Amino acid sequence: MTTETFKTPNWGMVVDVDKCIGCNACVIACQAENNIPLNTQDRVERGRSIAWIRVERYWEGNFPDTKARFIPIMCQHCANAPCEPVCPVFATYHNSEGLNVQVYNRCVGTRYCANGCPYIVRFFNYWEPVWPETLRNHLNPDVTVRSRGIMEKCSFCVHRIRRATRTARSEDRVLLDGEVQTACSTACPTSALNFGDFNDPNSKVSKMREDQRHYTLLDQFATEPNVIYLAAVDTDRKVGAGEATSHG
Amino acid sequence: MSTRSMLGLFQQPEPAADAMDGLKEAGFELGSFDVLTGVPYPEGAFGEYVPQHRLFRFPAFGAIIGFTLAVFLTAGTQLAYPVVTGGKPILSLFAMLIIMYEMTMLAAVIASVVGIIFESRLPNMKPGIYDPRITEGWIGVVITFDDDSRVADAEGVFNRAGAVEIKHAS
Amino acid sequence: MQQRRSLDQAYTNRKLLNGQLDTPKWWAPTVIILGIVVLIGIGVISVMINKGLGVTGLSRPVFWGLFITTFVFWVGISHAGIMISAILRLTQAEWRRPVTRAAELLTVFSLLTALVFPLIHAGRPWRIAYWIMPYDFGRGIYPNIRSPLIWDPVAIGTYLTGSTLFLYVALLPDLANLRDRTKGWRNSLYTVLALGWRGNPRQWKMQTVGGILLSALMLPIFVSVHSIVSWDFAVVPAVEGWHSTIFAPYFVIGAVHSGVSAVVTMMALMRWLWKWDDFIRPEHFDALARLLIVVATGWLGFTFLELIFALYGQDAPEIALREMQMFTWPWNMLFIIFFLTAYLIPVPMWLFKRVRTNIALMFWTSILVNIGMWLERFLIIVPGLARRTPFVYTWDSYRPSAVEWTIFIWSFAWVTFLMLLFSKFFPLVPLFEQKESQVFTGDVMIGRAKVPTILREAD
Amino acid sequence: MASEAVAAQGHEAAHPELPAQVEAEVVARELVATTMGASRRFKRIAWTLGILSIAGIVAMVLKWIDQGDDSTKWGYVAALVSFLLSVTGGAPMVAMAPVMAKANWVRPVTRIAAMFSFAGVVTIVTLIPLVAMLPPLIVDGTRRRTVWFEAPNYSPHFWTTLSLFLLLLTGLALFYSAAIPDFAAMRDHSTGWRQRWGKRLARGWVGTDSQWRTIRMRIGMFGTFYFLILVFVNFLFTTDFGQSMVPGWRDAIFPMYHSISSFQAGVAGIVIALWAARRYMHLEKYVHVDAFWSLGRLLFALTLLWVYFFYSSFIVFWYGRSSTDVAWLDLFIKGPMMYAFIAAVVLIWFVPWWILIWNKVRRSVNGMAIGSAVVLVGVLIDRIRIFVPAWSVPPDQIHEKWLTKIPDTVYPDIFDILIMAGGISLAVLIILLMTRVIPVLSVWQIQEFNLLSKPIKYIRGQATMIAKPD
Repeated sequence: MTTETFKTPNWGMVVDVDKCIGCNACVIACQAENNIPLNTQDRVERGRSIAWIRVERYWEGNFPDTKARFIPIMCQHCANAPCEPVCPVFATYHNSEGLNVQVYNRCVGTRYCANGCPYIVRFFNYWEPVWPETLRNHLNPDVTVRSRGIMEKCSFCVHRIRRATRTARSEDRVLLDGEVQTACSTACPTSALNFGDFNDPNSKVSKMREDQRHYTLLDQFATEPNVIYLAAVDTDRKVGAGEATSHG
Repeated sequence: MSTRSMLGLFQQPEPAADAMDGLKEAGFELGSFDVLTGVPYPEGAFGEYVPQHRLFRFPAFGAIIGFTLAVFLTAGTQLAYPVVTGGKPILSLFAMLIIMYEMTMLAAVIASVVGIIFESRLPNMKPGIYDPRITEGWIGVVITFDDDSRVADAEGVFNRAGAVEIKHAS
Repeated sequence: MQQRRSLDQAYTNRKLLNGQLDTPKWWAPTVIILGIVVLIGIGVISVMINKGLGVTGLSRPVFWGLFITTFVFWVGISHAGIMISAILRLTQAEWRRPVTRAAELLTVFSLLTALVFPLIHAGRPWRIAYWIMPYDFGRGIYPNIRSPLIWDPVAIGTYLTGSTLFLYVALLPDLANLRDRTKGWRNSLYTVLALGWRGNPRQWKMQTVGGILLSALMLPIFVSVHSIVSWDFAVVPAVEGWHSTIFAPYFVIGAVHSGVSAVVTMMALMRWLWKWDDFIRPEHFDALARLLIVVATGWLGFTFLELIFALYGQDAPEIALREMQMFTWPWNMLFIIFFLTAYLIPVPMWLFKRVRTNIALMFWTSILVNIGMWLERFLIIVPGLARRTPFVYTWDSYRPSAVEWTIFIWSFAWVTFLMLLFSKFFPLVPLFEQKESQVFTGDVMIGRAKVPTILREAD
Repeated sequence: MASEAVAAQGHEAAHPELPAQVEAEVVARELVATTMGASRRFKRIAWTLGILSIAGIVAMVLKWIDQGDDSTKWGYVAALVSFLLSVTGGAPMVAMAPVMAKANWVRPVTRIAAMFSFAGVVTIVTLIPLVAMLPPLIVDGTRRRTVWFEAPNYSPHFWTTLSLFLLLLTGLALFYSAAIPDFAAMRDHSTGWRQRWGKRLARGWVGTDSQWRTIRMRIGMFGTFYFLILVFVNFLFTTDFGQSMVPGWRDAIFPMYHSISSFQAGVAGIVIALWAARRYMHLEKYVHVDAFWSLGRLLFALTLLWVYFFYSSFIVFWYGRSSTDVAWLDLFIKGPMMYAFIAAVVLIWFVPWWILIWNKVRRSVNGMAIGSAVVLVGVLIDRIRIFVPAWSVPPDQIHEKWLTKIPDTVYPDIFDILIMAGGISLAVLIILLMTRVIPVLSVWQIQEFNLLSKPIKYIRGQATMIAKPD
């Protein structure tokens, strides 16, 4: 094997805001894939709901000619993640593949990382997760069930990445572009969410990020996210780059 | 050999000081007698010898130890298992400085407390002849003899200075 | 200044050792009641650890709430000790003498209390060992010293150890005094603790020189501790209200403000409970209040700077946050109370000597200050998190749950409990300093005027 | 106990460490005598300084003609203003604080410290071109980021100048109200124009009880004013002439940082002045080593405070690392002035810290002088490393959210060097000339010092008895 074949990837996502129709399929897919406890009414009311990916809805313009804008938000896997250095126990760190990794069994739950994250995409398990009897057997065996008292967040479906890499290795070949797909990106009907390797110049995402519409969220924090957004075309204004509009 | 000691008790500082002078005149060497008070009087108030001390070496020494420890601890723990967090360098000096600073100060404080205890010649579980009234404002002049021949002179000095009470111990 | 009053040493002993030698009647019942409260608090804590942090009012994005506020509050209180005993010792202020030990005690016990909060506040408190200590040789992975949450335990540990040792060293002569006054097992206890102190010139010299040395060493630690606590917040750029360079000195001076006020509260209590009118006198309150006026005004200046430079950037989120902090219910109500209690009511009152020398008024004003300073920390931490941020649909207010309030109350009971327990075995007012001031202060006739004097050793 | 001892042996043989008590009348005569005449060395120094200062003023005019249109070239003048403000503004404050705390050691220092406020004139002179250079609040239609949120245009220009004038006036008032008894002393012990002026300025001072009470009240009052105004000036100057020039520079601690190092520079200035007075005017009898000792401890404390204030802003920027933070680091730390920054840290903190930590040095006159000189140089370099990059940011970037293009290092041209030399020497010259007008040590303060602190014999030991009247 030459080093060429196994060069470490830099996983990332390109979100085409223009294509997002706000169907929330990604949210459900993520929920099912990653053993996320059900967001019961009480949890939502207490502001303790957990959704690794969420679709934010903004209204633009005034009635009657209002437009709904959707933007999916998940962990941005920042290269300069503000959440990482503040963790006293290395429970979250940056791995060689550009992922912002959460190590569940090191986490002691200081919740400092959550304060550090400007995108508010980190979630704390205030209670032990429970599922109704009918759902018990639907849990994904590849994904840890997080106990209470620890943080969790989008992992770019790291278990899928691992599995795909393993198969590729065993078949003694390089990972193909698009071979690894996250739950959300597979579920997205309009392929607004695209997952891939930014280190591979020919990958789909690498090409997409060259698009002139590209921008990153909250660039005043200089976090260098691995999630690139492509602005909606029919307006010159990027949907909330920094400034959020009226929240409905 | 049996060194015996004697304690003269005075109610006021003045006579105690007289007693000290008397002992000096009587030719007892400075180390052999000492004054016990319940209050810190200004230095040399009784014409006693001014105690020499090396207290300030302790914190300096401690600081050096603490700093070295801190350097090894901070650098070592980071290098032992280098984990990248938020694009910060593995050895982030400006975070390490804080820990180094604290550990330096901690070691300095501990060392100087040790120094204080040591320099005041404590702990001393056989303090020798003593009287509880000293902590009630009386002043004691304690003197130790190598040979019993001179006990009388010292006693004379104490009486002349107006000792309220004289205690003996061997 | 210190009116000189000649007090016989035997009398001083009798009065100031009454806590140990003839304990007042109220002592036992008070301690028992407090003990019950403490036990209840501990029970609630264990329930919370057992059930999980769901029982608190915390949510997302308000991940930190009353516990962290109270932690900062107690660390702030702990700054009383070194402020009084170190700074005033170095500036040779005579009036510090009766309060030094009580202040240092407050430092030690409030730090012990403060330490509890981050630990029980963690999601899995039973696993904090590898957060605090680099012990994990098996895996070879150690705490992340880049995290401010590592700086905290180090700093607080240093401060705690330092002040405890400082306390003990300054206790030696009084332990000897107790040894001379007691019989039986207590006598042997004090004999061991006093290390055979006799009070010869060498030991006294070490007391004075060592006191100054330790003060000089503790002072930088004292400053660093609250600065580091403030950096927990200041280094987080994501929270607008937190990312300010002024936080370190701002927190420190605020801590001094609340700490010294706490000392005033405690002095009043000591004077009333142990009847120490001869030793804790109006002029001490007067001097402390003068100090407080300066400190509080300095603190106000820092508050002003903090606010001005928050708005200086004129960024939308920052302004929105301040708007919420000051003008939106319920924060605006808290803000008004905070400002009234922390500055507007007490400080103008202290300007009058009649108030400064009136112990009851000083007692209540000092309590007001601490209410205000607690609210200050609350208003920094919680609105900062509960603010409205882009791309989040949950930004909600935060209402502490009953559990949190119980643990909050427990912390006060706990500190008082420890204080009273200590007062049973050790004198709260340093006797030898009291006597020393008798030696070192006097009067001299300049012309016809009787002027108080201070002796300075010729160094 | 003590009182008996004191009453018994109040006036005993002098203590070895404290000089013999000098009769009040002798103090007055000798100190007033120091103002008379001028040695040849004095004249030579004065002339050199005068020439330098004139050269500086000429250079400033030429620079104005040459580069009057380009504000990026005026960083060094801004640094000079900041430096002069620090020294001349800080010194009187340093002297005032202990006076209000009834510290005894400070009495010989107060006069020389108050003299510094005369040199404040230079600050204002050098400020004039700067005010002209300062961009208006509203640059091409939009407001730039300042603390003057809705204030009318040109408010910073107006208020900063005004507050500096106020500072000068308060300083002079402080000086004068403490000087009246000395003018009386000159009236009594001096000759010629000094006596005439002394008579005029003493305003019929005879030292009645009420006169003393008013003077103490005035000193307290002006001292408090002075402190408040000083903090205010520091705040205005650092924000309007520093932070608001750089987009995205938001450093809440910076005014405090500036004040602290200004106190530091003030103490250093006082120490050097005191050292010179002691050395060349032979005042060893009045300027005890104790004064240096206490100033040394103060300077040491301020040195540590400086590094604390610096670090508490630095760690926030270094750790936070948002775009504005990174811009700050690139501009002021590892940017165009990196070497100046390192030099400043070494000279303001490391060297003085390492020198002054030794009690031997703090108790030695020359050691203190050296330490203070180092600090002064350090503060000057620190001002340069802050204000030169700040001013070198081109005005067209003023509306950006944060600095995107870091400017290159600006080196001083001949004008800058001349201006800085001239400004500093003018300040020194003014203080030198003041010593010819009024005793460099306050006569009545020295007398009070001798009255209130007596070396006494306590039982068998030595001690100093310090009276603390309310």
